[in-house]
Amino acid sequence: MRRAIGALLCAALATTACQREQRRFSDSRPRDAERSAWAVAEGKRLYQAFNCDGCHGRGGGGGMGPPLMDAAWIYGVAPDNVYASIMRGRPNGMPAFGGRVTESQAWQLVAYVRSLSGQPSRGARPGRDDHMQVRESEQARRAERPVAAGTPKPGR
Amino acid sequence: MRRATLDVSALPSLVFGARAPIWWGVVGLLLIEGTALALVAAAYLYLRLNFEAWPPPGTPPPRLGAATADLVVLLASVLPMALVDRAARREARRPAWLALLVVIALGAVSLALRIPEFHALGCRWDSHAYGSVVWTTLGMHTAHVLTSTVENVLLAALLLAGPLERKHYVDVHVNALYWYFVAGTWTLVYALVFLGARWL
Amino acid sequence: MTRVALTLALTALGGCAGRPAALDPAGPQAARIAGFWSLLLAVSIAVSVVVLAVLLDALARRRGGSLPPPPAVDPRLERRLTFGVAAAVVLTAVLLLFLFVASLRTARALNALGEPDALTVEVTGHQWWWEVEYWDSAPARRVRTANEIHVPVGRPVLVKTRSADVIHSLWAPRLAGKKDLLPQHATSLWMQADRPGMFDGQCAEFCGHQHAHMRLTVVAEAPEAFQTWLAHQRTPAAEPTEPALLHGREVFLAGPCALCHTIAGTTAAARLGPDLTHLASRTTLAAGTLPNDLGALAAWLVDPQSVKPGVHMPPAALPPRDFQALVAYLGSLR
Amino acid sequence: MSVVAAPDRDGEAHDRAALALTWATPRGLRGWLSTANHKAVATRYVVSAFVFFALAGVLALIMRLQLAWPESRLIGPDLYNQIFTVHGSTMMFLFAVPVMEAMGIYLVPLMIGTRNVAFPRMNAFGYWTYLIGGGLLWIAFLLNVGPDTGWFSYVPLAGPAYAAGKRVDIWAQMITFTEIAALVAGVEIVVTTLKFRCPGMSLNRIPLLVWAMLVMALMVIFAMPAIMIASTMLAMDRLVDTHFFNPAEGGDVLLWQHLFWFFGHPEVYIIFVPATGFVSSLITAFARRPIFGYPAMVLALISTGFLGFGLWVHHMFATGLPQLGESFFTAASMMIAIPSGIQVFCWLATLRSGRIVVRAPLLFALGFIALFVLGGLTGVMVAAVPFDLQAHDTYFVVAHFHYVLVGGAVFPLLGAILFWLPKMTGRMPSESLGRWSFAVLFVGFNLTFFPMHRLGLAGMPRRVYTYLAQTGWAGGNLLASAGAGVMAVGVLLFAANIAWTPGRGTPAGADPWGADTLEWSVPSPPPAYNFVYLPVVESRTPLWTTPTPAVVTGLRTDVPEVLVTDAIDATPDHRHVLDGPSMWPLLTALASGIGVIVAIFTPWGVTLGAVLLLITLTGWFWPRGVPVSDTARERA
Repeated sequence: MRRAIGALLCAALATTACQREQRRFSDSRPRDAERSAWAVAEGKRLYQAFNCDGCHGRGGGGGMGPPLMDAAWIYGVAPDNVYASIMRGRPNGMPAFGGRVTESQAWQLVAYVRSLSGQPSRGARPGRDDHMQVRESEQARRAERPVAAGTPKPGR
Repeated sequence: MRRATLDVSALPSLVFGARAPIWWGVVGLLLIEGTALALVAAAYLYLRLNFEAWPPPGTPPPRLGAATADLVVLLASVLPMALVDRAARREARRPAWLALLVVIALGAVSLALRIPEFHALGCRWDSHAYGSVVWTTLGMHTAHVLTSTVENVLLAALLLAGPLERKHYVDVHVNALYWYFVAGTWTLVYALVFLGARWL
Repeated sequence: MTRVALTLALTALGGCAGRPAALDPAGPQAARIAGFWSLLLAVSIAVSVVVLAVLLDALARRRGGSLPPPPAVDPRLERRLTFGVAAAVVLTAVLLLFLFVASLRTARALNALGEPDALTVEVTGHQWWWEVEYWDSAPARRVRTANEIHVPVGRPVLVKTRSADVIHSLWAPRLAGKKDLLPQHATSLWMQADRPGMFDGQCAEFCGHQHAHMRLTVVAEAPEAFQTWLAHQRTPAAEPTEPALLHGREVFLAGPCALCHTIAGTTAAARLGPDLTHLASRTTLAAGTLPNDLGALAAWLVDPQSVKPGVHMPPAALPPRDFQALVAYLGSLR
Repeated sequence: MSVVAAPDRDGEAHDRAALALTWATPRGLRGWLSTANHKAVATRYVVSAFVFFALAGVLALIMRLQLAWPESRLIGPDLYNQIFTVHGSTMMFLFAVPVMEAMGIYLVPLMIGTRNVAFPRMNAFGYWTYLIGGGLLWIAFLLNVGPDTGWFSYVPLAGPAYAAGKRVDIWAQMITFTEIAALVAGVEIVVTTLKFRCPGMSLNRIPLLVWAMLVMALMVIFAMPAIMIASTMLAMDRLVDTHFFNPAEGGDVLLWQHLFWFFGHPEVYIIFVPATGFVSSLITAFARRPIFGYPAMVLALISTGFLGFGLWVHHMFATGLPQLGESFFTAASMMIAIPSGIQVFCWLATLRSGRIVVRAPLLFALGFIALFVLGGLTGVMVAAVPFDLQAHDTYFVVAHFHYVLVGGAVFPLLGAILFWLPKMTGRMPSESLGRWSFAVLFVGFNLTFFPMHRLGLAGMPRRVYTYLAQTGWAGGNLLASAGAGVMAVGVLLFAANIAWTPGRGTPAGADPWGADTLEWSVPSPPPAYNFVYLPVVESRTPLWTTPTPAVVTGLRTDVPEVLVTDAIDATPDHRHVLDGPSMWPLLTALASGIGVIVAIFTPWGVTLGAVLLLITLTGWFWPRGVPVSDTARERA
């Protein structure tokens, strides 16, 4: 019965609020990771755990790999494009994580990578983490307007 | 049925100082704000224990220029506020708002000086724990100066043109108390934020 | 009235099934605290009995039914009561002082356990499992295991505790008090087992979704058995011989497992999850949540979220043949 | 004291009518929203607090249902974490402190012989702010955005790295609201008690309940800023990347625990001290004699107030603090048992030398003594470091603090509600229903929480959403869950008694219990102005020693005027006109509410709140209408 009241109020007030707080542990709709702050935070944990920051830099600042926090997108900003980049890899050094990263983890990573440049709603973007602070946290940054960048310069 | 009675109709209805309930109300506020400021200072000192160098490397100790000027301004402002206080006790309307305008001006100067003071800190609130606690301490005191100055403006407007009643002189009198607190705590915040970075 | 009878029956049923862990010590630390507890209990029972007796006595003397006007206070009784209350307060102060001294002595005894030949174990708390490391000057001889602390009987153990994320608290009630694991300050805990056995413990500081299933076991064994266990843990994983196990290892290395886990002797060396080199030698799975058998292992691998909702381990979406081979391989890691 | 002919009958009737007119609250919704009458605001506070108590009680039942048997799948960890956090936060911040302060705001003006609290409009502002805070927490909880890191929200779990989303921000902002409301009520009670006592009520004639409320209010003033600083720091860490609690950037996770418990422990004494005031009033009334050892009781209250600030580190014994520090705080934690002991011994002496009349309210006080002694003793146990290392964060501590909070504060509160219900509603509660509710509550309480001592020693930690079968905790948990059911029945019985009373209770008259303090000298329910003529007090038990006291005349009846007296020996000092009803307190509370809630989503919420506050506070302060105090009489 309490769930009914919750659902009713949820509809009445900002519905994005409860969407943001959804903790779907066994993820039936992994693509919705972007709207859940918990899933984006999991994506941030995996970004550091799987050493994505080794190439793309702490907080997406760039390094061997291209920066992820700026407006330039080489292979497109849409979730499916980012998902493809992760799972099938890209030329010039982006490995394919297809078999190694599971689907729900991948969608959490996609959600976090897009939040690096402020794509999903501000409420779902994570705050600072408990490490050395390299740059502003994802929620404090200005959202970038994505721009399709040209083909990558080889060997960058 | 004859009962003994205590006739109080002859008692005054306008009193100043610790006799007035509003005085105790403001003292209550000062105790609360004082405790909050003391706890932020305690947090400042507690966080100091986590650092070898204070301020941490890469952050210069804050420049003293603006803050010292601010100290002079605020301590100086205590004088005109004392005049406001005495005028209020005498229920002298003109001298009260004249002196209050001086206090407001000094308050405005102090607020203006806050901008260079925040720059003088040499770091952002999210640079490190030093930056966080220093910005919070300075921010809290700035909020006090702002609210007190706004209150002064309100009282001055009331003294100048408002439907003034005799009881409002008590408000002007106790407002002086709050200003003394704001000016007084600046010495603590100044010592902590601007000198603390050198001596601690 | 039946409900009262039912609950009373439950009291007998649920009540004293053996002594509670903290009062059934298996080590000097817990024994000292249990001794101190019995002193506290005795004092508390005495005080509460006296207070309730005085209360009931006062009630027994009650006289008025209606609300009579207040009587004049009898000065003689008042003086006697003043003396009584003063005596009670002094007695309270003395009792508290006595308990304080006893507490100091027990605390000092607890911290005096350290000796030169103490075994050092480093425990790092993670969100929802314990990383246990036996330090050694030579990196090759360092042993890393999870959720189980093997200790030799009779030898003091210094457990150096640290956290990799949030605050946890290491507590094995039958051996010693608890100590928080902080992400920043290194804390430590002295512990010693006087007799062999398996002593369960649990994380005592709320640490998130699976705080309830963050259990650990302290396995106390004879010093020789401990040394053989330690030596065995130092060896890399046994080379699989049967084709099924070989296939299982390939599935492990190619799939998501190698991204988080380590198996010494293979290319998998990630330290996000527990070290699985000797997984099968452990008594439990998933931080004390499941018994360590193939069925439980399969259930855990196919959907960890059903066992521990919120855990950071993803489900193994593998075709059945690969899955069976993986389970067989992991089961072979003695 | 001039002996002037007392106003005759129709003079008094005239004054009564004039006062009724002056102190009346405008009718209709606008009147209801703008009232500044301390009894109206306090009644709302008490009713709202008990609504939150019932809601949090339902959550407790759900938790007990989930823990009734091992590995239950009734509730998942995410929802369970929200439930125990909202249960704890609601009980501590939305029920316990507010209801004790509300009883103070209702009773203190009546007991010290005045007509309203010192700052009536600020009192209304405090209530509205509290209500917004409670609404924020519960609407968020029903929206699955309830906080889930415990009522104490330890960092780094509650920090930005491990608590995603807005859940902990909701908690931090709820703290801001409830603490503003608590501070407002604290200042109200301090100033009212010090400056508004009727003539003759010197410091040694203040009723013990008023002393308890004064000590509580002073503790509130010094304790609440700590939690406001801490929750603001946490909110800033989570929203604007400050590093107060970030270990990697010089912050410190223990800073949060120090700041929180520096508030946390005084908070539990803030809840307990007023309860001792209730017990003193109940025992005085039903033992038919003044309290034994009044000076000792007052000193005990004051020392409890001071000592309460000196022992917060006993919540942190397991964090590995230096040995010397732990021993100091063990000593301080044990020492505070002495003032509590003094109070219990004095109550027992009062009962022993009185002619006890057993009524339902007294049963709750007697139940309190039994439960509080047990709770106090387990408190002394966990005060000692060695045992605390075993008991900390286990169900032993859950049992301890429920014995001292439910046994030590809720039982006296329920007794006080039954005792003063005739005064508040004018009708007597049912005696048999009162006794039955006490009996069921007492049995249910012990059945629920006594087994938890054993569960804690058996190794069951706090805040676990389930446990394994082989842990052996199943029996104790099933018993506790059954006990919770019995307790729920007890609460329902009590609620039935409260609901039944206003309608069909027998009319109570001014003094149904023949008690000794001033509130029993005014009709029930008391008129808006409380006293037609303020009484003059000559002893500690005015109604018993001087049933028809001398009265104060000369206060104006055409303006809401009260007598302000000296703080020490209450000699009349001056006449003071209080503010009347106004909508501004509600509007100011809404303004600060909007600002604080918007601040969860964007830091600009603070500026929005500041601007709105500027407008509403100016509206509140700016005088309007006929200058009240400068009437013709004054100028003449």
